[in-house]
Amino acid sequence: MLRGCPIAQPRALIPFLSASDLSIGRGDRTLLSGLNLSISPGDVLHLRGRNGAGKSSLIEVLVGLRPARGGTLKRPAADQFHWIGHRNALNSDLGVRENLEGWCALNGVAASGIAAALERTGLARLRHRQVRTLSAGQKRRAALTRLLLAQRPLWLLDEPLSGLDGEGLALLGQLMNEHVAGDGGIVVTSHQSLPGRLPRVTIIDLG
Amino acid sequence: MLRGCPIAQPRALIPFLSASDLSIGRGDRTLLSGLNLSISPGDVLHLRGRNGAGKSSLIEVLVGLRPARGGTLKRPAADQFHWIGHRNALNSDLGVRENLEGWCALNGVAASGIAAALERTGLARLRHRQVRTLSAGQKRRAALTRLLLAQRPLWLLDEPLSGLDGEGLALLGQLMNEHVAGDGGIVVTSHQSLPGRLPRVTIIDLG
Amino acid sequence: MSAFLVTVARELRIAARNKASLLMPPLFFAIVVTLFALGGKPGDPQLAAVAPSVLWVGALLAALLTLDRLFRGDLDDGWLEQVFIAPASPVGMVLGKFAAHWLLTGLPLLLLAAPLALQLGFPSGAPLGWLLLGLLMGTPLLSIVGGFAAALTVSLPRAGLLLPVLVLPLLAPVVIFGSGAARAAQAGLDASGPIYFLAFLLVLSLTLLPWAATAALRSAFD
Amino acid sequence: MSAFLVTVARELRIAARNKASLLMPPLFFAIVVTLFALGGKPGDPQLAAVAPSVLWVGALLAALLTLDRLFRGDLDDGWLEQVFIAPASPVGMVLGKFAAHWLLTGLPLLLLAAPLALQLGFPSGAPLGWLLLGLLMGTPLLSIVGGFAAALTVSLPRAGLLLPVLVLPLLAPVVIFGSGAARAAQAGLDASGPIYFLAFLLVLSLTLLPWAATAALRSAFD
Amino acid sequence: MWTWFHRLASPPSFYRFADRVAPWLAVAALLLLGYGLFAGLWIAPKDYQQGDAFRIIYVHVPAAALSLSLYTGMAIAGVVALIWRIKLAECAIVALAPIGASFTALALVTGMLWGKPMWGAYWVWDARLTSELVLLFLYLGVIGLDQAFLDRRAAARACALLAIVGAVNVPIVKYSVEWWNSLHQASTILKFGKPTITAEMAIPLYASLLGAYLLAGMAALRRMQNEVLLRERRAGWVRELTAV
Ligand code: HEM
Ligand SMILES: Nc1ncnc2c1ncn2[C@@H]1O[C@H](COP(=O)(O)OP(=O)(O)OP(=O)(O)O)[C@@H](O)[C@H]1O
Ligand SMILES: Nc1ncnc2c1ncn2[C@@H]1O[C@H](COP(=O)(O)OP(=O)(O)OP(=O)(O)O)[C@@H](O)[C@H]1O
Ligand SMILES: [Mg+2]
Ligand SMILES: [Mg+2]
Repeated sequence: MLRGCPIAQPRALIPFLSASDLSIGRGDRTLLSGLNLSISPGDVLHLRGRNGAGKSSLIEVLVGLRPARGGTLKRPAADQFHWIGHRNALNSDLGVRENLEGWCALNGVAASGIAAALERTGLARLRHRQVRTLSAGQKRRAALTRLLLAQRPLWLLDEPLSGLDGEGLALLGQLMNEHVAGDGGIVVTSHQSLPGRLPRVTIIDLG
Repeated sequence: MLRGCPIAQPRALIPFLSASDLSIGRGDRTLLSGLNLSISPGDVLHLRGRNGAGKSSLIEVLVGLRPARGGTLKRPAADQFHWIGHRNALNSDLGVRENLEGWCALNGVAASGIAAALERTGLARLRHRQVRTLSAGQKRRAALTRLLLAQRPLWLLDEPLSGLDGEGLALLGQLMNEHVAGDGGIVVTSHQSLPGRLPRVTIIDLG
Repeated sequence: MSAFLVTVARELRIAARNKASLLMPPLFFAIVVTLFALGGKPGDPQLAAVAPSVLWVGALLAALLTLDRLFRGDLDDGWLEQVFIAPASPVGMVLGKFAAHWLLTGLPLLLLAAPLALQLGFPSGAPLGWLLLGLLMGTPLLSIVGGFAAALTVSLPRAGLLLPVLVLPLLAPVVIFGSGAARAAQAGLDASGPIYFLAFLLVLSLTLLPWAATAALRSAFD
Repeated sequence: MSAFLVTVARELRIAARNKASLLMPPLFFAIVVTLFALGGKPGDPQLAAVAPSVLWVGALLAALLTLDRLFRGDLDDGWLEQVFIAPASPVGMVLGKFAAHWLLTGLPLLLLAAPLALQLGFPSGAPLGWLLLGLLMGTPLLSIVGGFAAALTVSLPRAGLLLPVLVLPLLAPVVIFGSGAARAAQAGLDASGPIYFLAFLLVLSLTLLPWAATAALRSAFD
Repeated sequence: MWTWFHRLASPPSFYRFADRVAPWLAVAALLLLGYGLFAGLWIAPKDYQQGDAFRIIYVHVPAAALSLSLYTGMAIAGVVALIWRIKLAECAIVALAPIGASFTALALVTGMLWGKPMWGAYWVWDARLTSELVLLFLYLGVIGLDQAFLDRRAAARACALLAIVGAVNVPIVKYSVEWWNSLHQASTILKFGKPTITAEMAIPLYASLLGAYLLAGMAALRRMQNEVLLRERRAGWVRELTAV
């Protein structure tokens, strides 16, 4: 490798996140071990596996919520990735917009993009509705709206499709397409196949 | 019709549930109105519709959790149907089997079938695990196990596929097939298409 | 098995999951009594005079602190809905909740009341008997009336202090009569009047409140 | 905006959703004082003597009854996890929670303490000043120490009474010194000793407990 | 009669009915209260024991009587709302609570003001006074509960249940003076049979009592109208009404 000559290294080769020989456990069981992965710009990593294989646990390790049991992990900085877990992280007493405003403030992001983002995810009319009164799919859409509030290169999405209707699926596919086209990376778990036409999907089957 | 001659009426014509001119609302909005439906033995009613169309609300009205805003509704007796909602109705501090035992006792059903049912849904090894420590799909499987604990002619399932892996999907398809073959009826909401090869599916699109 | 027995068994099982939690009510009670004793002037000989109030307020607090969660978990995880569509009557479930709440907080406290009262210098013998009889009538009342208020507020987001604000006025008569009976007995007077009144309240609330609480829970689904 | 301000704003907003909930703390205190008065002999002229204890115990109770939910909702809906992966420091969030809890329960009490104390016959002037100064030091302590205990128990299924059992011994010194200062002032003695001690406790817990609570919350994810 | 009642129970006809009746109630209440208070505060003779201090009775007794009557009314409306599911009764519960709370507060304040000259203290922790304070808390509890719910029907149902259960306190307030040896004076005026008070004092008292009832009735009708409008804001007849 040519030291001191960064231009020689194509951009796509600097991974957002890489793990080698990772092992992951819950309670006193080891779920996964010897796992190697890396996500570079333009990559989509589709984690699959049976219920209980450890997909959610793996993502939680990747975002730093849970320590790995072994191996090395290079994680991006906190403002370099989005994570949407199983739970929507929406307070049911607050309105949709209020919830997103809180998230923006927490992340030091301008709240001015909220209106446009809600328009995109089809929640513009519901922006003042208490989250408590949303349907399951509407809540999921509200959670996914966060992806649009801040431009972050890496997305880690845990079952983002769950509860979405056909239109929601198409929308998410489109968002993922755009993100990847803009040199973003995505790690996503889903039992369904991914919507949209993503160019470079690597499927990792956790068994 | 020949009165006093029940044999003349084919069994399939007595519906488990029928509604006419039903209207349904949440808060001060009316979601659906003028809805007619009926489920007879062997029928599968697949409710579809965009997020927030009112599928879950409709099912909750059908099971009697929520009053209809108008119309007439003939509902089956409490021990004639199963209802599995968005939420799993599992206490996270109790074990899987304990949870199901509680359900059996509440419904006056023998608990002896639990072991076999858990075997079928693939949770036999996890029967003593606290529900808190299950993965999302494992929880959903535990909720669906109830369908096997009591033979009830009508099933009302709200997004039963959510969170299930491929094997779980196949299993659910098989269960629904068997149920319909045994002259049961099913009302199910799902954004995905239904698994299994169900003979008589009516799709109702709520818009 | 009726919804009543199912619910009692279930609640006790959940409590048994966390064995240490069974020791909490008596521990809490003992701490409150100690705090009261400390809050007064140290070494006050008049502790015996306030003993009934201290015990009753302690019981009230122990009930209050656990009431908030009585139905909340079941509402959140969807169990409550399953109970309401089940063939069994939901009133049985509500009664079971009340009974389990009493078994887990009222009863331990009742068992501990005698030693604590003596500790505070409350006279043993007949007065103690009246004090305990009052608590025997009154602690189920705390569970029932408090449980009713918990059902009323279960679907509210920030009930926070609303639950105690609803419960305390409703329970004020219970505490007044209960500690009144003990004080009367302490003073050598007849304590049966307030006790009869407590018994009357107990019967009244046992016949009415489970239904009222069930109605409140049913309306929580919307 | 830092996690601290975000959290305070968020909590106040949630509270403001239900305007009536803002009135609950004063109402709660009024009821507690009434109950105390009722629990004692009717028409007891010695209420003034117990005024400090009543106010302090009332503050403790208001804190206890609202602490259980301090972090639970955020843990259940996944917000807590979002805070921990955000660029901002989670300690700010914890401090914000403590501050909002104090604003919503401690501050109203503080504002109400003077009229309530006078109502109970507590002498106005310098003694009242000491009482209020004590509460000014002590109510944040209740929120901080109590909030730490809430963080410790947030992931426990049936924390119920565990939280108060943890909190009460930790807070007993606060209540004892706080009401001690007021009683000393009432008796015309120097009350500055206990107040200094409260101030010391406040500084100590403000520097240590937010970090301890953050660590406790982090371990709640597993 | 029954059909008439049914027709009245429908929100639009109630609204029009209330619109017609409320002004008359207001006028009658004004006249009665005006006479009662004027006659009581200026014309009636001084009490031989209490001097002028007794005149507060013309405010205190009506306020105290209404505090109890309104709670009873609220509980009855609660029963009606729960059993027959009549919307108007639901509106009545939430409409009556703030009125009752105000009268209770007024009874407490006038009682305290009266207590200072009579008993030498604004407040004593005696059974009547304390149970009246508990009544205020119950009213405030109903108001708080009402405010806490988003859905109006759910709010009304919860308030109905609380109002009914809280009704046990009403007899305690009413008979506290007999059950405990209270400082407060026993029932004399509001007892059936012979009142033990001279006619010159009594007639203005009855006038202001009746006036207070009419005033409360007027306020209740108006508040119920508001509640009806709020609940039916999407209905056609309300749209028509607000369009004018
Ligand atoms: C805060 C203090 C007080 C409260 C809460 C209070 C409350 C009440 C209540 C609830 C009633 C019953 C109304 C009814 O039966 O419908 C009442 C009646 C009355 N109160 Fe008071 N009161 C207070 C102080 C006083 C004082 C200081 C006096 C004068 C010494 C007084 C004189 C009366 C009289 C004369 C009646 C009418 C009794 C009757 O003949 O029925 N009250 N008050
Ligand atoms: N408590 C409530 N108050 C007011 N509106 C509500 C309430 N609950 C739900 N809604 C609204 O009612 C509509 C129907 O909700 P429902 O949950 O039945 O939808 P759904 O068809 O099941 O949607 P999904 O596909 O997302 O599950 C939604 O638009 C929702 O916003
Ligand atoms: N707190 C815990 N203690 C012990 N085991 C746990 C705990 N939490 C989860 N597990 C176990 O860890 C395994 C992995 O769970 P995880 O949620 O990562 O699965 P998943 O692959 O996301 O499954 P799903 O497809 O159902 O979402 C499961 O077998 C689960 O039972
Ligand atoms: Mg998962
Ligand atoms: Mg739905």
